Amino acid sequence: MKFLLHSLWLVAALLLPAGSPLAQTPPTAPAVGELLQQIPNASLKKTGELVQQLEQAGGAEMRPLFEAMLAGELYAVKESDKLVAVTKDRAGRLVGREIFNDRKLAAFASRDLKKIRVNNRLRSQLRDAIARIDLLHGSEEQQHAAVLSILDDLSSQNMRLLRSAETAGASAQVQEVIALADAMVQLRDSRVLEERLAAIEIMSGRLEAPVRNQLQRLLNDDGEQEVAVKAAAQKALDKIAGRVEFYGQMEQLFFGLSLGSVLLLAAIGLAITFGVMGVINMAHGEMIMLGAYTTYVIQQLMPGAIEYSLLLAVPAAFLVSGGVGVLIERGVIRHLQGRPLETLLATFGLSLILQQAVRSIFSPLNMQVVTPGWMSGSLVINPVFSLTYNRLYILLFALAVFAALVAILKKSSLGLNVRAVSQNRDMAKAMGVRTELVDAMTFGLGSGIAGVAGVALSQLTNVGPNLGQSYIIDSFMVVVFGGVGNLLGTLVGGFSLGVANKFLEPATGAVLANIIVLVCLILFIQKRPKGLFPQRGRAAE
Amino acid sequence: MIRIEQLNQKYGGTQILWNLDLEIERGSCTCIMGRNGAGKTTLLKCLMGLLPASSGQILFEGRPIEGSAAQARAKMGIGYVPQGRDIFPLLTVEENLQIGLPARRDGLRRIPERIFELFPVLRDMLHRRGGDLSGGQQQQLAIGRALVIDPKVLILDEPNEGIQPNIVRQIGDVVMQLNAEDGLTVILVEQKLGFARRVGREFRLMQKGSVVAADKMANLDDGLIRQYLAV
Amino acid sequence: AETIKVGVLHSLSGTMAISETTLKDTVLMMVDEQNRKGGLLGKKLEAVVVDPASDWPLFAEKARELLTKDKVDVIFGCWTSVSRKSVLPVIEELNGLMFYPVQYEGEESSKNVFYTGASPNQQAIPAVDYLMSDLEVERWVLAGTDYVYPRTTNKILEAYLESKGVAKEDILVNYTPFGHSDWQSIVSDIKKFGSAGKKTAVVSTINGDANVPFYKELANQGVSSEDIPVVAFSVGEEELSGIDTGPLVGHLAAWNYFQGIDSEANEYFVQQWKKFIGDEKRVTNDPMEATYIGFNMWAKAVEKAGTTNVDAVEQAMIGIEFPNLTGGVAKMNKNHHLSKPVFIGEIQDNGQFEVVWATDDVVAGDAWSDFLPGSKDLIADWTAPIKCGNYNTESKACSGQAK
Amino acid sequence: MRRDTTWPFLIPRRRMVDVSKDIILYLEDLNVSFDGFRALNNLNLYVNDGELRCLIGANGAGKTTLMDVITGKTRCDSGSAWFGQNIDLLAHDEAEIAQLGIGRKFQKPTVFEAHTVFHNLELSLRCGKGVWRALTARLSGSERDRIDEVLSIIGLESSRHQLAGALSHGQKQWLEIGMLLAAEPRLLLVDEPVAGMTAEEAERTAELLTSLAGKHTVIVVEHDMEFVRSIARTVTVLHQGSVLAEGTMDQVQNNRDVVEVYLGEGA
Amino acid sequence: MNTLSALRSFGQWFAEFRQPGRGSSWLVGILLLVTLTMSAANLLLPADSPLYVSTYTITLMGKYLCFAMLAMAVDIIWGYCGILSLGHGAFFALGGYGMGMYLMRQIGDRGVYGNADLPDFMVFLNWQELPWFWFGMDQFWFAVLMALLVPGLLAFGFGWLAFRSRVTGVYLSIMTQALTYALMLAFFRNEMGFGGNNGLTDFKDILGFDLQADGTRVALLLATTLLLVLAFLSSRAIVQSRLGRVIVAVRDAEARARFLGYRTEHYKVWLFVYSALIAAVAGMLYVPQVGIINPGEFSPLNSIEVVVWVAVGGRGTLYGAIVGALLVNYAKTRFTALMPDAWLFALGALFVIVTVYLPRGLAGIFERFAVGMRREKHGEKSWRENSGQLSAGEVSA
Ligand SMILES: Nc1ncnc2c1ncn2[C@@H]1O[C@H](COP(=O)(O)OP(=O)(O)OP(=O)(O)O)[C@@H](O)[C@H]1O
Ligand SMILES: Nc1ncnc2c1ncn2[C@@H]1O[C@H](COP(=O)(O)OP(=O)(O)OP(=O)(O)O)[C@@H](O)[C@H]1O
Ligand SMILES: NC(N)=O
Ligand SMILES: [Mg+2]
Ligand SMILES: [Mg+2]
Repeated sequence: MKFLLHSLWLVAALLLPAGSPLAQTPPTAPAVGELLQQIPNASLKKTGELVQQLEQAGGAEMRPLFEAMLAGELYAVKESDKLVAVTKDRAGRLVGREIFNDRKLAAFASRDLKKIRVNNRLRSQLRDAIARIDLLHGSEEQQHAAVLSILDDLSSQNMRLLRSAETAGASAQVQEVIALADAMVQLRDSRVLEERLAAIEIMSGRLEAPVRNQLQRLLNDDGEQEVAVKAAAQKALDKIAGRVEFYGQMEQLFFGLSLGSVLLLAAIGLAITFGVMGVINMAHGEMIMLGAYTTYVIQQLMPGAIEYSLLLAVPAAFLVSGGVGVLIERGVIRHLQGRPLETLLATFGLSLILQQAVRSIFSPLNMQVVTPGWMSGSLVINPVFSLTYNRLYILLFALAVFAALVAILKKSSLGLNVRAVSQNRDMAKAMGVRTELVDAMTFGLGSGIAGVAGVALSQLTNVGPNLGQSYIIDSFMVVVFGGVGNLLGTLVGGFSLGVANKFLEPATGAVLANIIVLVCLILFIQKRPKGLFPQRGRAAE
Repeated sequence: MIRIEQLNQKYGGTQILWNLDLEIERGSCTCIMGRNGAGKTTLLKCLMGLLPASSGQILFEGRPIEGSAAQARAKMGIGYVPQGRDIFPLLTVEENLQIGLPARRDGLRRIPERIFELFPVLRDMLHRRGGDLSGGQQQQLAIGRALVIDPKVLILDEPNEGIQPNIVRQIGDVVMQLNAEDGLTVILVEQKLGFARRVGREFRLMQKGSVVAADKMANLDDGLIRQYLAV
Repeated sequence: AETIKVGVLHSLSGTMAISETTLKDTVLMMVDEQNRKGGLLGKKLEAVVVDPASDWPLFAEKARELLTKDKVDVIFGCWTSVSRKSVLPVIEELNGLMFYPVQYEGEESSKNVFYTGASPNQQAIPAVDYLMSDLEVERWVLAGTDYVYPRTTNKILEAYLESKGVAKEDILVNYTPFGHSDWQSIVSDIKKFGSAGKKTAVVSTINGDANVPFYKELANQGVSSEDIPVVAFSVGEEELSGIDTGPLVGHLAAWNYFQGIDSEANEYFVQQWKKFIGDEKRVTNDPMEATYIGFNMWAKAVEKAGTTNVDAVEQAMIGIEFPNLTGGVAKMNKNHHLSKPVFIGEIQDNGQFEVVWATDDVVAGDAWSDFLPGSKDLIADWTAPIKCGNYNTESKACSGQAK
Repeated sequence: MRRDTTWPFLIPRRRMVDVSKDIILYLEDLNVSFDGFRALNNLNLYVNDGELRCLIGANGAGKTTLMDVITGKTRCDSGSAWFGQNIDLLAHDEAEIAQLGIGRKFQKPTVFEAHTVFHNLELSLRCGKGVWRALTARLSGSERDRIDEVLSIIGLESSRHQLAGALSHGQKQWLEIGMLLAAEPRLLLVDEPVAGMTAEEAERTAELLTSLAGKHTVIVVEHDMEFVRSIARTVTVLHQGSVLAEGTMDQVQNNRDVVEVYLGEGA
Repeated sequence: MNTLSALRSFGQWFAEFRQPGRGSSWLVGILLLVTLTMSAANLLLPADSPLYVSTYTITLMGKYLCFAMLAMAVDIIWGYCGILSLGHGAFFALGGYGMGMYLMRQIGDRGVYGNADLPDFMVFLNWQELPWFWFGMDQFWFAVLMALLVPGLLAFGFGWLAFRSRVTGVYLSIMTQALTYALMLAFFRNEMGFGGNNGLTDFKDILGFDLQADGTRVALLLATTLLLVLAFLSSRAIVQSRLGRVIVAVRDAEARARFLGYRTEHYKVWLFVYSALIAAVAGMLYVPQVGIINPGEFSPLNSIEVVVWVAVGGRGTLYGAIVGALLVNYAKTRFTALMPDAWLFALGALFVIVTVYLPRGLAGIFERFAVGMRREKHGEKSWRENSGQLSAGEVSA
């Protein structure tokens, strides 16, 4: 049967008119066609072998095939066993294209296609193959990445590849890594003491993991007799360790600030509804949750524009949560004027209702919020220190939200009115302040900001009915720690709790770090019973 | 200017004001007096709209206002200086003054100079928190604050409580000046006879929630005082 | 009674609703299906649903309510081990019957409970075998949520790995609290641990909600499945439906069922589920299959016993076989655990799993782990003459049964 | 951190104040500042036992702050404050100072709003203030009489079962004075007692305070000059945190400085 | 004028009547009557009798009463002293753990591993020996002592620190929340030796009586009732004594109370400890009846829920707290069975409606009912609104 198909294909290939894609860009060796032909029906193991043969036979031209395979876009048309790359378009249709020339094909029905299975092992094989191809033919960046990945496996074959890349005229950056690879090989293979010491000199202070590992192995190797080499290796390793340690601290600081920014975002809306207005707002978490769900809905509404969805989600979430906030204020909170403790009870009830409403409308499952490309991945500063983009953007975003809020409260009359109303409602009325409007606007603002926080959190964690509950306790803690009614306190409070947590964590583990921070918080409040930045003056007594 | 008819007010079950009638003429300076607990503060709060009346009518410039909220009354031109001053303690002096600006009918959005002319001390204190001022300064601020909304009627509830003598004098002068020069109608609750006599031109005596006597200040004699003010 | 009552004891609110609501719906679907087939013993089935609200004492209270007030004939319920532990005394006291459909740590076998989820030897051990043999993993991160299932599983795995000659310093164990959401430091540690030049894998017993932020952090810090694969025991299709799986392709999970496995029965089941729930995008998962098997086995056992009497059904259950959705046949063993096949799947970008490895044969669920010192001599056997859940093969007695 | 950690039942009952030198209050070199603002500035003040001393001074001169220091509410930056010869006030907290026999009426009347007038007075009675005592305390006949007596003095007999929260401003003033009386302190600090009272009432208050002098020592702060004149024997004038003048009413009234900063021309 | 003076004198009578807690002896009567009847109906009647009360109901009632006791503990400090504790679940749970440890030790070698020295969870996590803090817990008296001592000392330590430093208002509330949250995280840790997330369960008997037996369950219910009544009476005695008045005084004007010579921090500390002890007793009674104690009981949301019960019932009245706890928990039981998918809507709506329309909780209606004097009720309300303003300042300050 297989044989039959095979021969049929061969015949077909021969009979194909000149316009046939394969005929137009024929893979260099005739063997390639045959290998390709085998892929659709190969086992995973067999596919691995095929890939290896394809690389040898087809060389750089196989890159699009490998890429498609790696991305899981490689399919075979069931009828013909012809290989195509298939992706989904915005409308969710399956569109195919020729592998080797990118020509568009008609849309497919999923039942006509068979996916070419790829597993983990195959994927790393493909990646290696692509790296090898890129080393010679890729862009500078691809080359750089390729050389780095080769450091792990300095086989003579790979070294030959490096050589040819070098002669093909690599950039300085690539040259440098190639030199490093050379040094590593020298250290490994050379018998000449000077050469080896020179190699270690080059390796010293490098942060690439294979360098460290090689040096470490060398130190652990009892077979290594050369004392000078060992001493030099130790020195080099110490230097590396020093730098790694430094970047480790930097990383921790970033982690801490990032955690702090999350705390700040979660707490900042509460700093208004609770801190300024005095409403013990147990539904604050649910306002965050609504913001996150708004993000989800926006992404559902515009599946083609995921990249911009967050930009749209921020104002949308502000409006949704803010609107709900205004409704809550008008419907419930307003009736509790002067009974601040009772707001706890009502808003607790509201939080239950909102949670269950979300469960009824969206199902109790987590919703999938996609991370846009520009928020994925990380800013690599060096092999041991990189900043993840989502955290970085959220950190900046938190600061921006904070600044905007401070501006609103300081510059607009709303800020002044809110403070006046919270200090003496009757007197504010007597001065012509529309206290009801101010209340609604303020609560709306605090809720809206919580919604905006929800947009950010949707990029970090689950978008589900329990989202709000996981932040409510931390939020209150941050606001109180900073000093109720003081926005700057919330900022400092959030960041210091975040950083403290992250610096403790390596030593104690996440749970214990959390416990220690809580206990310290309790003790701290004994020293400063009104938080970090207490209200001063006799009026505060 | 202001006419109150058959006003009744209750704190829940306890009735405080009983069928109270009161008339204040435009440009007058009326002093309301009565014993502790007679209901003076309650009356002023009803007038300002901070307490709901249970029945009765309040006319301001001929229009009934008992249905409108306090903020609306402020915009109509009723300025209020409450007993105990009620400065916004955490706002600066400047902010305390700015609060009332949007309520002005003439659209002015700057603190009028006139206020600093009347109370120069406020200019020096502009950036200090209201709550940190001394009692006398707070009182001046409270009056200044009420003047910011450019009122037609100024209501003062015991403005001299806890104020040093020279400032009491000063406040008296200012009130008289406002009344005489700016033609502001003034309603003043005052316990101290001396001050009342000096500043007020009319008086109303209250007892147990009703106005029991009303006349020119000159006619406030010992008999009335003994009857309604002595313990 | 005119109907046979089926109690459903799954949280519909609180933290566990996210997982358990699906199982409630599954049971309702099974009840519907059975009724369409004419019910059982000529009677209709009637589901009694209560909400224990992710509150453990409430689980016990609700179990008691189902058994004494509603007089249900069987209960399908619980997800977390603590909820099961909470209802266990009640079920035993009132001689109820419960089917527990979730993978768990083992170390238990009750006369009144049938465990249709995987025990560690049906999930964890095969997964580690796969990583060791196929991916040549030499360094291990055992990351879990700090509760009994991960603790026990990791204890078992540590013992197992050590027995396979893995050095202590090649094992990193890490526990995090429930709902942990800030994984920056831990992922960074994993990265460091994995950069020592040996192939490293993460064995994750991280619970439900903590997974989304965990995988997001992995993806963002650039830990790809080729560098450091993660094999999870608590991440199924449903969990993936809440994650953008693009960056996770290639990470692994070990289960006894995947939605993507081709079989006629499975196709029918998936279609039936989508129709029942009214959502084309809803997925199926392993605990659903476990519920499905448990329910059908119970139905078979009731028919075999000709009654819903708990003791009769319990005895009838043992030895009952029912086809898996993935092909092959599941069998209820004497220890109240199932024999089932084990699959390792790789996450695909459509949120489904691609099976990359499967056991040749079914694996019998082990109530007592052979790798824990306290339990290696224990077995469970609910047939005569042993008839107990913790028979010590050394002392030839049932511990703790001296009533 | 507080310096003592002694439980009330370990403290010797009611230490007697030693006034053998006839001076009950020594305040020396007191300094208090708030955020750099000097509220009290090297203040020195001595008060004789049984005296009725009037304290006047501009708004913000530091009168209330001075009382805060005496009663332990505010810690001073430096200086010393002795009650009689033997008791260092700075070493005690508010409750202890109150138990030593210093009573205080606040500028803004403060009463227990959720309690009736009667219970407000009961709580003020001079008796053990420990937790256990409070639990077992029963009102004795003489205590009941004392409360009735105070009620009639402050004119609130008819309001005895009214909640204090519902009293008017002036009534609260009276109640607070009543609470002071019930506590029978050795030294009374009275901050602006007649604010918001009618002239008539002020007169009664004056009588009351005068009658208390002798057996008790009374320090009165007041801005109502008529009232001060009616009770004053010695008057101390504070200005910007220190004593500006001290003497009889006449002396003070004719002091140029005092007239300038406080009384104003023509007062 | 005549009506006025009549009103006045009525007001006087009412003010005296309204002394906290007075006139609520009926509650004790009803409680005793109901539980005794239920017990008799459970033990004496055959199971098929229409009047038979099932063991399920008995256990449920027992659980409610434990919650009622906890609610009362919260009310004593919140309603009367103005200390809003958002962490009282901590004391409840600690009491519960004390009892749980005792019950755990009573299992002896009847655990699944048959290890007489170690509880099951220790066996399978390879613990070699009993941690020191488990010693003596097999003695009932010692366990009870510990179950009181530990929460008592914790409350004392926390209160001593906090009240001495004059931590008040929301700062205090959030710190109590931090306390219980920290304890929750700690008890979740398996290294703590309290069974981690699973907690303690699978109890067999108490004082030698089989926990599964109807007789034991009835006895536990009766014991709970009795202790609740005792706690109620002693709390009422406290709030009616001068101590109670000092406490209310501290709530409304702490500085004033201090200047009258009251060491207010001592009052607060002792009251806090007293309240914590009641919570601990409630926890001790709760565990054998529900059969499990786990760190979830420390969850801050649980503690907040207790506050909600009190608010629903009416804070500042002891019977209100009890009624609130009973009502909300009964509603929860019913709703979770009647409308498992929508009960949160109902419960949430209940909370919102109670706050908006019943400012003083159920006790408010009751008082209106009992007194029948709407006017007086309003009189008080207006005052309360004012005092609300005061505490608003306290919250935002
Ligand atoms: N919030 C309140 N609730 C109940 N009764 C109140 C309330 N406020 C005031 N009262 C009562 O109303 C009466 C009148 O009080 P009001 O404050 O108007 O008196 P006043 O004439 O201003 O007295 P004063 O000169 O002392 O300021 C008093 O008897 C007082 O007890
Ligand atoms: N807690 C505080 N924080 C900041 N400043 C304060 C504080 N307490 C008092 N002051 C300031 O100290 C000064 C003295 O205040 P104090 O209250 O003692 O004055 P007083 O003499 O009692 O005035 P009055 O007659 O108005 O009551 C004032 O300027 C006041 O603003
Ligand atoms: N059994 C579990 N997964 O808790
Ligand atoms: Mg008044
Ligand atoms: Mg003063």
